[in-house]
Amino acid sequence: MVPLSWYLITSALLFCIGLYGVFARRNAVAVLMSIELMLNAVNLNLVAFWRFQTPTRPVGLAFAVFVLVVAAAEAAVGLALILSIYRQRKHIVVEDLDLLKL
Amino acid sequence: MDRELLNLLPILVPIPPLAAFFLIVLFTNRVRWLSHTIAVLATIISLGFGVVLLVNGLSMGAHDLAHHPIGNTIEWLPIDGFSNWLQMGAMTDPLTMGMLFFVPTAIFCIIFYSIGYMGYGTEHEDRDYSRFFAFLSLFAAGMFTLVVADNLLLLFVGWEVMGLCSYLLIGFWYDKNYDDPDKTTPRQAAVKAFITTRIGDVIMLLGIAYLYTQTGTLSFAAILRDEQVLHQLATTLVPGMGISIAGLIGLLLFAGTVGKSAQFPLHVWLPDAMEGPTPVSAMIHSAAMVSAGVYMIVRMFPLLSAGWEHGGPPTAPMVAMGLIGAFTALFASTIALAQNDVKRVLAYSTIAQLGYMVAALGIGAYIAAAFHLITHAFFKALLFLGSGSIIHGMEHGAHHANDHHTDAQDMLNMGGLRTKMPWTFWTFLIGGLALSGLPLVTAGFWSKDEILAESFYAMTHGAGGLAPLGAWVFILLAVSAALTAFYTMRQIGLIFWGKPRTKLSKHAHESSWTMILPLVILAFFAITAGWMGIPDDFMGLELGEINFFHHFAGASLVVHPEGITFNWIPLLTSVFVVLLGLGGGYLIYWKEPVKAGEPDPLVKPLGRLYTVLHNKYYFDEFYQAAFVEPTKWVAAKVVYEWMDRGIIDGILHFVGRTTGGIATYVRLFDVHVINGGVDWLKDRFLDGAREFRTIQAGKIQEYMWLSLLIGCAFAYLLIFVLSR
Amino acid sequence: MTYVVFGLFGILTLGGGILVVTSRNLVRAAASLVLSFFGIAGLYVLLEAGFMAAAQILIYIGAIAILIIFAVMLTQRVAAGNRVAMNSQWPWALLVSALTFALLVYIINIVWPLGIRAENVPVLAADPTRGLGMALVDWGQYVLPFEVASILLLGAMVGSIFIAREQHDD
Amino acid sequence: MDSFEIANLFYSIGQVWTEWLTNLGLSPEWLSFTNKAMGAVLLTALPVMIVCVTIMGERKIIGRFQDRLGPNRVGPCGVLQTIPDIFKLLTKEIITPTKVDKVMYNLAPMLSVVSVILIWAVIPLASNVVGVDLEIGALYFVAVSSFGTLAVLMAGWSSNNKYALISAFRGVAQLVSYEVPLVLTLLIPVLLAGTMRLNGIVEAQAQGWYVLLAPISMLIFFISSTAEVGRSPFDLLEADSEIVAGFNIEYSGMRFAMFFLGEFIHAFTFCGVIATLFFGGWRGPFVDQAPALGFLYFLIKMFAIYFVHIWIRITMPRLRIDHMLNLSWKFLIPLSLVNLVVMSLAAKLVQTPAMDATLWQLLPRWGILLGTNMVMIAGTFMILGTVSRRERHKQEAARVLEPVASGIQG
Repeated sequence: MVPLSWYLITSALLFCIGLYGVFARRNAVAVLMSIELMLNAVNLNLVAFWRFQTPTRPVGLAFAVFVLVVAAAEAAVGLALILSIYRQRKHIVVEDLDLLKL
Repeated sequence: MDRELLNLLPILVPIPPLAAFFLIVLFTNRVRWLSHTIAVLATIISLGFGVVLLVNGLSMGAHDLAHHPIGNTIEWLPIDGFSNWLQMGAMTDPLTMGMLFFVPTAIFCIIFYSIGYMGYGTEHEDRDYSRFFAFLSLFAAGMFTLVVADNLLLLFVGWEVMGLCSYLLIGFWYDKNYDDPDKTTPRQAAVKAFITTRIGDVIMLLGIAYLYTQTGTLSFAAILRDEQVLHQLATTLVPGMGISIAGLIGLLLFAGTVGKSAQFPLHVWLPDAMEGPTPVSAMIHSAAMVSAGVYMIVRMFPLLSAGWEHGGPPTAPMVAMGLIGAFTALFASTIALAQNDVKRVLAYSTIAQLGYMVAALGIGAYIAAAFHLITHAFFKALLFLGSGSIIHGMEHGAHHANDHHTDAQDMLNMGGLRTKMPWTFWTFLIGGLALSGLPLVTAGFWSKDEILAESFYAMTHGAGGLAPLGAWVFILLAVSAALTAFYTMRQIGLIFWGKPRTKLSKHAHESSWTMILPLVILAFFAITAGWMGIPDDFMGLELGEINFFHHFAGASLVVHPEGITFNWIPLLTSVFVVLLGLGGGYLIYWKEPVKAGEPDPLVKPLGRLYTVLHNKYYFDEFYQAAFVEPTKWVAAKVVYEWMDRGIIDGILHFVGRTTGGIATYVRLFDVHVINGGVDWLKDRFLDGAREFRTIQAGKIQEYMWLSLLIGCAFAYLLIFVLSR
Repeated sequence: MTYVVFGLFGILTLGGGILVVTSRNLVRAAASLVLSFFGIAGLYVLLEAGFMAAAQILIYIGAIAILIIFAVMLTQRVAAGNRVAMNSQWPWALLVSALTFALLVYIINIVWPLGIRAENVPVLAADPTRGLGMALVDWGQYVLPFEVASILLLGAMVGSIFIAREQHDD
Repeated sequence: MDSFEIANLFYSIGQVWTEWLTNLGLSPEWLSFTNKAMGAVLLTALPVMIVCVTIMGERKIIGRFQDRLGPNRVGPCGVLQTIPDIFKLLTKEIITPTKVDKVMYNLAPMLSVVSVILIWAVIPLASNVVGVDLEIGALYFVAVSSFGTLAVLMAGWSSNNKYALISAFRGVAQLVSYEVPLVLTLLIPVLLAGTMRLNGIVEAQAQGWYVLLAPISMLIFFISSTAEVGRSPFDLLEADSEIVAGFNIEYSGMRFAMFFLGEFIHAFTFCGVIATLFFGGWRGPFVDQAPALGFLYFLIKMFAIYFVHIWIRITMPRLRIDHMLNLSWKFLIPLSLVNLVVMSLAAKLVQTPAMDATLWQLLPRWGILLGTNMVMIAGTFMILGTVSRRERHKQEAARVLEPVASGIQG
């Protein structure tokens, strides 16, 4: 089998790609997609660890399932937020959404 | 269904009505149709559980069931610092099985009947319609808890829940007042019922506590099925009293029954309980409240009779039960002769029939008592619901005739309802005949006959004190049976025979189908329920093992009670007294029906005695003078004037003034020191915040990568610099 | 053989990922996201986690990706996707990401050195999917998180419907 | 090797094939690889071959329904009509419009066929003939179906045509909506059989087809699968009068044919899945003695269900889009949720009988499951009746008000 470290490196790389997307993309939907990439990287990690460390107990799988749930919830709420922002401002460029500034 | 799931079922039986109570009270209080739907559904679910249990129990066989009751127990309360646990749980043994069939059936009929009785969908719909169903559900939950309980404590919980519910339901029309100031109002009746039964309950609680100190457990299985424990309790004497521990506990527990099952001298609450709506009366009289008392002593019978052998000298509680039970039976029957309120007659007949059961236990006829409990529940529920239907019809008549002063419950105002309310008439007739014990056909005959046969056997074969006790029971019960048949005929004659005596009965009409259907169901059982207890050797015939109830319920005891051999004398006595009573009633009330305005035909021959009977031997007046008035005096003078106003109020006022003085000084400290300090701190914080706010640019992504950059920097610092 | 397949799916995953964060056209980015998800599902199959692979396809590709594509199309003029993709600070973002990646590789290399081949990989339990199902509803294990997750989903659903609803009252 | 049995045809053929390859000197690894590859090719070819038959059959049947002959020129009674059709489609010019997204534009038709053919990998064709007997067969089926949605979206977007895009939106809305009840009812056979393995589900139906134990689930599954396929009365994807011709408007030639191929395969594939899940798959008389019969039974069941499919297609008018969505979200999804809860409780009420249970031991389970289904059907009809009555009242009230309103305007 392919060794564990390969999976970990793949996952780390995917995570960092996602990270870059979150930091650098202008469009909010793209940011959301990047977040999904990061979550997937985490899931890959969990499943890989499960396979190589505790294959008899479904610990990693269970957590991966929970991550899946969180991802689904996040996508739904995030996209709803983006939609409602789009309705108000007619754009979703993250840089210009600076309401946090006083 | 597998055993593990099955074991969960008993404890589930009380849950649906309990849930229904909370649902109705909390959520559906304003939605009437939903309220009664929930209540009826809950009962049906409980009935379903009961039937599932019954089917499974029957398939297991009585013997297996008795030794391995269905049910489970959890550890509930730690005692002695977690070393020992008070067990709580539910179980179903053969005796419970019998109860689990008839209790839900009767309760279902009653709740279903209430839909019609409380006037759903008509202009007579009750103001507190939902509340009624909530309380009925709670009542049912209490009774189910009591039935499935596997220990005295849980049984007592159900017992007390029912006490509360009877209070709430008897006083259901709490704002009702009568023109006649002497007439008991629902409020007073409720309080009376609550306090009277409380006397018994307190004594019973003493008995439970004493039992617990002696055995260290309250579980039925641990006490009643353990011959060693029973023997120990029966042979050890209570210090200072010439009576065994089991005897004393038995007497104390029996006191609870005296209160709950309205035995002499605590019977006074039951007739007054008629002030509640009729379904409540039916509930109290058949399936729930009073049955609970008898069920408890039937359940505890091995303890009550500990040390007694079949035919041997009776134990102290048995003597008490025999004496009180038989006396109550006769006593109540005589009162019932001279009552005119349709429900009160039934109330006194209930007291008498409960006396039957208690007396049967007194002579050791355990199964006969249980059997009579079941048959009685059916026909008494039938009679009460029937009387409710009659009253309903009469009130309709009152409405129609616009006459609201004539008492709709007075039998002398009725008459001739036979043709107006045919369904009610026929079902009521069946119930009445079952109550009188019409030979061979009705359920009442078989159970009464068994009690009489048992007491005759005790009279002839009993050793020690059992023979005279048996004689006492046999004779009093036989007389009572004759009286029962007589006043039943009187009642039916007055209500249904002859011509209508008032406008009310002239315009009465049949009730709705929701009220008729339960009557029919109950009438069916009022006849057939007796067939499961026909003696094996009835009339000397070899009928095989047809006495199903004896064999099934008898398995609950450690020693299976042997059936007595058949004897013609009690059978003939029982047939004779019944026919005598029925015949007498027929001659006096049916042949020449009472006409309007005429007094009761009994008034003339009985004379003064009639007045005494009509006033119930002046028991209420005696209790009023002996107990109620002195208590009131103490409450008003000693407790209120002296203790409350003088001592307690004085101390409170002193404390209040002192505290007020201190508080003035505390306030000064608060204003200057604490408030001032906090204000200063706030100003400093504001200054700081003003300095720092310039850092924020408002771009999330910038924040994110900045923070991660710092995090990375720290991580590299940790790895490459600090770890070297 | 497995290495070839691993490489294939790995390239699919990472290539898809890179396309997601770089492509200017958002629909293309979303399609690349699907590609990446598919690659990860393949990696799951290699890890003998069949259930996770199927769930990955079902949930990520069948639900989330389509949701995202919908959102893209609702918030974008369809043809005009070719604006500037990155914000002004993308070099910084690249630097930070690279730093993080280096950090992760460094840590992984300490615990699971890269050159080592996989030897005596433990054998899988008989039916991992059944085991997972049991664990999720087992009182001793994950039943509480499982229920909480269901409530989270419900909350997310209600919340997103509420947020995304068109308000007519203003 | 065992003797060649006609009763166990497929197994014997496999034996002969394997022996032949071994004799050729193949190593075990390559043997397994070759076998798998052969299986994949056969399983891919099977639906494509069946589709030639079904297209013909469908045209004939529809012709009969519409009181005409149907194709009747090529071959006896026109049964070979499909073959020239195929050649026609293959030789047509493939036009690629300008400004399309090339990759996606070309990928979409393939994806739509692939997503369907992938399903055949897990359907048990006979007791010992199944592509892969996956432990998570049912989940796999749902997962690969979701590619179809993607294909629609890709085709609609990449065509650079607003009608195609709108149609794709509508299509995806429909597919996603009906996937929910589909998955929820798919759980019922899984629940009853206690396994997601499709062959396990078929084996568990030795104790009675699930259509008898869970008729509601079957109906919901059937309706949702009709919508998933996008056939009448759910054929809004190609409502010519509103959105020209659907998401595939810009496609031509073989690419266009691929979409239709996908749709046709999809239709009878779902029938095969229904046969597997609810009608006992390859189960039938003597199938234990002769496993090869199972394939025949499976085909018969599949075509019987497909016939009903065609029947509905030719009889029912098209739904309006809001009606179609309402049907799913307001009716099918609540019903399937209730169904799921009630069925799981009811199934829990009676112990799952052992595999060798007698008829009498099975009766309580049948009774309870069928009874709860009947109760649910009755309840559904009651609620539907109330709702529709209320709706009718509302409409009548509106109709009464209408003349008044127009009078004011006039």
